[in-house]
Amino acid sequence: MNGLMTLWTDTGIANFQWPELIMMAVGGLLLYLAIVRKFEPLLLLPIGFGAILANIPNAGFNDEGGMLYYIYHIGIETGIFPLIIFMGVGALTDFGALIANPKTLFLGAAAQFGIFATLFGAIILNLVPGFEFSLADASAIAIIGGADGPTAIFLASKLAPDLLGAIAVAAYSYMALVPIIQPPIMRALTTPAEREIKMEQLRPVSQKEKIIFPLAVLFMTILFLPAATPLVGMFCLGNLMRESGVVDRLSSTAQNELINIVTIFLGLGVGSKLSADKFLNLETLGILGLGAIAFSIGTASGVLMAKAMGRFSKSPINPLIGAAGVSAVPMAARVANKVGLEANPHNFLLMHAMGPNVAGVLGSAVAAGVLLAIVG
Amino acid sequence: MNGLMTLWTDTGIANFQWPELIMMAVGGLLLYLAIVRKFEPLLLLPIGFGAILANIPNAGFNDEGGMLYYIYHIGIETGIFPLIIFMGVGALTDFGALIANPKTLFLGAAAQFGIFATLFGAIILNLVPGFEFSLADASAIAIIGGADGPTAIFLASKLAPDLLGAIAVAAYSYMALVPIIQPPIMRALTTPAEREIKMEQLRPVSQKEKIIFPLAVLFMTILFLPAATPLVGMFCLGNLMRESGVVDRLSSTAQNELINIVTIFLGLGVGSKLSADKFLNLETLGILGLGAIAFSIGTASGVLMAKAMGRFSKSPINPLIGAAGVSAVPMAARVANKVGLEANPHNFLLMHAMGPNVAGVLGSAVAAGVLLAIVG
Amino acid sequence: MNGLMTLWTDTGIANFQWPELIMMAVGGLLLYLAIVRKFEPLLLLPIGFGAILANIPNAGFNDEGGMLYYIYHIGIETGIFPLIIFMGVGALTDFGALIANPKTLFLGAAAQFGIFATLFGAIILNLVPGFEFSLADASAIAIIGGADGPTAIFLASKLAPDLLGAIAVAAYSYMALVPIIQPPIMRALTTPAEREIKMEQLRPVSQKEKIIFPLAVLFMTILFLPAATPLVGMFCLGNLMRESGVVDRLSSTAQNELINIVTIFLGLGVGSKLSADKFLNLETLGILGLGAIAFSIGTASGVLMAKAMGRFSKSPINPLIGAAGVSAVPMAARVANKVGLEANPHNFLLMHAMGPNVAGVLGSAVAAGVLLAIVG
Amino acid sequence: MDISGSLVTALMLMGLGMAFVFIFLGLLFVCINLMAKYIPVDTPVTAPKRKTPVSAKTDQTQINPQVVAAITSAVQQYRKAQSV
Amino acid sequence: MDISGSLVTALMLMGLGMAFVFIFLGLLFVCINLMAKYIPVDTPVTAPKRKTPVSAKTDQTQINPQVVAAITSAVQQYRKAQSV
Amino acid sequence: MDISGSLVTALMLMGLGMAFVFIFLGLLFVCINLMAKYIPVDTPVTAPKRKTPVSAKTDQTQINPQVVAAITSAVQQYRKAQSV
Ligand code: NA
Ligand code: NA
Ligand code: NA
Repeated sequence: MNGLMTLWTDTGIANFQWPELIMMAVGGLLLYLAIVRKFEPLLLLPIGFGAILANIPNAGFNDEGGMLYYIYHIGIETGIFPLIIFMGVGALTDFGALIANPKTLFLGAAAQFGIFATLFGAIILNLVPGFEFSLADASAIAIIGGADGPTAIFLASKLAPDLLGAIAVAAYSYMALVPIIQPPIMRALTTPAEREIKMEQLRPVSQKEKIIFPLAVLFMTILFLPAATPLVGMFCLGNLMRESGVVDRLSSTAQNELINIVTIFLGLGVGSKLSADKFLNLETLGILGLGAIAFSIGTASGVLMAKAMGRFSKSPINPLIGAAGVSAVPMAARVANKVGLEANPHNFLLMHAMGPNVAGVLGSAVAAGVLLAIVG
Repeated sequence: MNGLMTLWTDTGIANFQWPELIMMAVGGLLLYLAIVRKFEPLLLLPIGFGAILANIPNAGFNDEGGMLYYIYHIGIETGIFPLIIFMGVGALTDFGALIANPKTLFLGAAAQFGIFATLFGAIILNLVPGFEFSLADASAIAIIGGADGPTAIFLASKLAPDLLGAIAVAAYSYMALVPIIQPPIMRALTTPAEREIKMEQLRPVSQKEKIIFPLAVLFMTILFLPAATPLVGMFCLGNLMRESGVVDRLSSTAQNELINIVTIFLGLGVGSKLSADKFLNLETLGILGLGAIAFSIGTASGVLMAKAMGRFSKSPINPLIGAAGVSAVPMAARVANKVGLEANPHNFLLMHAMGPNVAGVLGSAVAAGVLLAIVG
Repeated sequence: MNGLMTLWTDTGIANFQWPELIMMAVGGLLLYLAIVRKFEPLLLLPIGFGAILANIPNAGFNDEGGMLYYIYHIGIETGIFPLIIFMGVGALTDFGALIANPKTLFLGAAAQFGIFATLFGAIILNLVPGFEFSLADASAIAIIGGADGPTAIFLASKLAPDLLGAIAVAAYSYMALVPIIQPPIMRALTTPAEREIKMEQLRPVSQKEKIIFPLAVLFMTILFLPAATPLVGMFCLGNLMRESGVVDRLSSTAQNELINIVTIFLGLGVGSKLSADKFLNLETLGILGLGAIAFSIGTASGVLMAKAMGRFSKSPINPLIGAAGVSAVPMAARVANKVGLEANPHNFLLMHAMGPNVAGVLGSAVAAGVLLAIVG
Repeated sequence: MDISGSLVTALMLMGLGMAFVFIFLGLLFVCINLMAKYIPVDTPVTAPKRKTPVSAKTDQTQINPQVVAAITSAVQQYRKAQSV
Repeated sequence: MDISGSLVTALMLMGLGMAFVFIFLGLLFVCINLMAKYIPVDTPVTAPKRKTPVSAKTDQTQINPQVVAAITSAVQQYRKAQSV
Repeated sequence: MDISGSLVTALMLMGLGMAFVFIFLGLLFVCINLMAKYIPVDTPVTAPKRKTPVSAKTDQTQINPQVVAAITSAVQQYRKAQSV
């Protein structure tokens, strides 16, 4: 009967406590969003599953020797997993549209205002009793506005590991919500006439330009912002492998098997940070609120910048593509295309929106570098 | 001439001792079984090769800094490799046949009697002078009856690492021998009329059921047996990735590249435990004998359970499918099908046998959890 | 303004020093060779990129916690990465041509004279003031003559880690330069009549022979040279997986995804050793010079051996295939074929040159084992 | 622990373990039956359609009968035309 | 640090950060324009041609219209022939 | 160690190393010849048939001539039909 007692005292039933139950429900919610709503399932499914595993009483996934313990400390604390993912994203990214229309770089820059405004907002939130975000916390939260998963996870793992779970969940959730968050803002800030603007066809881009581009980005990061070189460097390595055309088998592996393997473990590792004591507090609510604000401000900044640039530009600029500057590749570009089609069913903005879209990736990596250099 | 002496004193010839030679021969035998006899070659080939490497005098594969040392301590001692394999197996498993005919769960349960009877047998064997199996040893040996490689390796790495090599070799060897071990038992326990029984066609299973199933399994494991959540959790993660349909690239990677990579290293790591001092002793003979008993009892229990259920069931049950409850996926199901075809050349039992077959995987994972919780 | 100062004092501009700038230029040169000149791009591209990253001031890639730090210490210092690559190379190698014409083994043996002559040369170079190669250094440098990347990296990581960067760069650069280095030597040592010699068609080789071959190689390494078993063992494992035909999915993964993943990280890790203090010194010049000598002597030895063997052989031997004995698979075999076609446009030597080519891989692994056993 | 003690423990483990396995899989049996009862089968998924890595191939196989027939006939026509 | 101090720092970070982002991407703008000016476009690469892993599929897709038409017609002919 | 000592060691290594390489590969030569003598060649394996990852592609390539011819002719017929 001793054994029976051991089994019983071991069961989840005998050990459940409310906080863990709630966190498992949060994990279940993430699975629901991933599977039924198809919200960024590649990450939210493993994150949700990891959250459930991490909160099982007596299972010890997060204890030394547990599987999630190894995944987190080996892959996320070191920054290795987000960097490998970023290399894969680089290998998946085509900078052609940006090189053909480099003005869109400024749209990608403007949209980063979402990050820095949110940083300010997070500090202001400290006025509310119960919130105590340090500057490092505020920076890690603000990067949600960059709408880039690996960048957010990398920065959070360096500046505010305790908030990593909430930040990653907020980042991926809002990236999935881009089709809901962005259109009202885009419509509010533009006139129908502006939304109908047709843009000139993009010039062809030579392979040489595409090869030199990642090297130029790396070179400038080295010159001006060494703190961003892990992120930007791995991204440029991936893109160089893609564009150079001489290491196709490496590029293909980086885009497929390698990024897939790491995605599974990155998701589980992020999920392991969704423990009750880190997640079930006021700060998480603050993070979710600030994240929504960050996306909204970023969208608005991009659109307004596009309107301003349209005034002075020789070639016409449809302000909707400014919204794609937050990145959330390629969702935000598709949203710009869709809202554009509502105004004019013959106006395809997708390729034009890819420019600010990929510029936004660079922009938020640069912003992350600035935050790492000053706050880190 | 100094150098010549160094070379000579280094050679295998000058350092061979009988135990290591014998273990290399064992490795060679495993290679023969894998390549010529096609016995579970995916694992026995790397295990055999690892056994040879591990026993080379002066090569130091198992010493600190040696390759097998790293593989074993990083991947097997931590349990990471068997868990990743189990995730891949989950992604490869279709629970459709089980969901369509849930009664077969009881066949998968009954076949686990092979495990627990063998546990008892291992303790009895202590009466023979020379055997001294602790309860942990006996549990790790008994799990061979689960006919599931990753489960056996995981449990042995936790409860009896010294016996890991012999246990893994026995488990995979007997899994390969299923077509030889099972049919006589199946024929002895059934009448020709019983073997001819035709079963009803399986109902179609909706995707929703297939998605909810792994979550239900996980949920129940959390409630009743947290000790089994590493195994069951990773298995369910793999199956959820497969069935959810939203992360096809992750599921595909888990089923192919990731499981392949880990299989190579798992095999080498298991082979590294086939060292002379751990393998060349009476206990190994005991393990091999107990393993054969475990498979036989499991097979018999499954068949008898199927006969008993057939008495009370409205829809007919062919008792042969009970033998598939030991798992050894999909070999045991194929054996059931083959023995059935001998009795009636128009009676295809394969799909019906897949139900108890995959139920057996869950059954032995649950049994492993019970053993871990009480003995571990 | 504090933040501005932080940013500024952090920039590359404010911290550049000449040595690091030069090393980044070296990295850029390697990228140029890889991308524009297509010199062994699979390795020189990541090596070049790694060299740039490693020399960024204030980025800390090589410091504890930096990405290259982890890659180097986990994958290269342990020898794991070159061994995995060697397993993949084994899975990619077809020994058919060698088994069909085993005499070519002696060509692969003769070409290793490049290694040992260079070892002697490196010690002689100590007579020049400024050079101080230890015997271990000299051995690691000499292995460049083996024309095998993974072997060179493995040996250098064990015997002379400080020289690893220069040695790997020299090895891969000269392997890419084989079409430039070898033909003049081959022409100088042969008469047009010799270059026109037609060889007999190769006999068909059975699968059994191909399966036994890697096992025989392993067996002899165990008997005579245990120090070479890590290299030879992994190579034979890969080849056995290929030829056994029973583990096709493992073989395919070893040849593709696994070798690709490891190649990316191996390249980055090697690049991380291209730091200014280790590379910008007289020794590097010595290594580059000795490497060129090693390739030339190896080529000459192979050709001369082939000429000598041709005198006594019943079946005719074209001396050009001796040059392929340095390995540099499959480049050197292609060069032999090309130079042969110049002499006789109907004489295809490619298959015949594959024999010495793969023999050269075994030859230099054996040579590496001898050096490890005596010097290591 | 003496052997008889171990034997008792092993017997206890046998009973407890088999009971647990049956209870666990029995509850799963209940779960599946509840699912079958309450989940509408409006979208019956025929097994081979959704399996990811297989699907690409399977789909091609499914096209096969038609395509093979088409190509076979085309080849035959082509050959006939050539042999004329 | 008191809140007002933090707020000042945050404001400073906002200005500095946005300035830096704009300067950085602005210099990249200059770079790209220089590239466009000095790199001859003699070999314009049409996007879908070089992408490695995609290429295999894309190429197939590019053949598709013709092949599909061909196979469709062949299938139709075959069926017609059979239904006769 | 003084240079002349090193030189002697290096020379010794050269002789020993080359001897070892030749002996090793020479024994392998003997092994292969024994294999050739005693292993029946009843099942000669034509090289390209078994190579796993390549096979898939090779097989497709092998089908190609026929298929390509078939499809080409079908396309031509289709085009002719359309241009009418
Ligand atoms: Na962004
Ligand atoms: Na089982
Ligand atoms: Na070589």
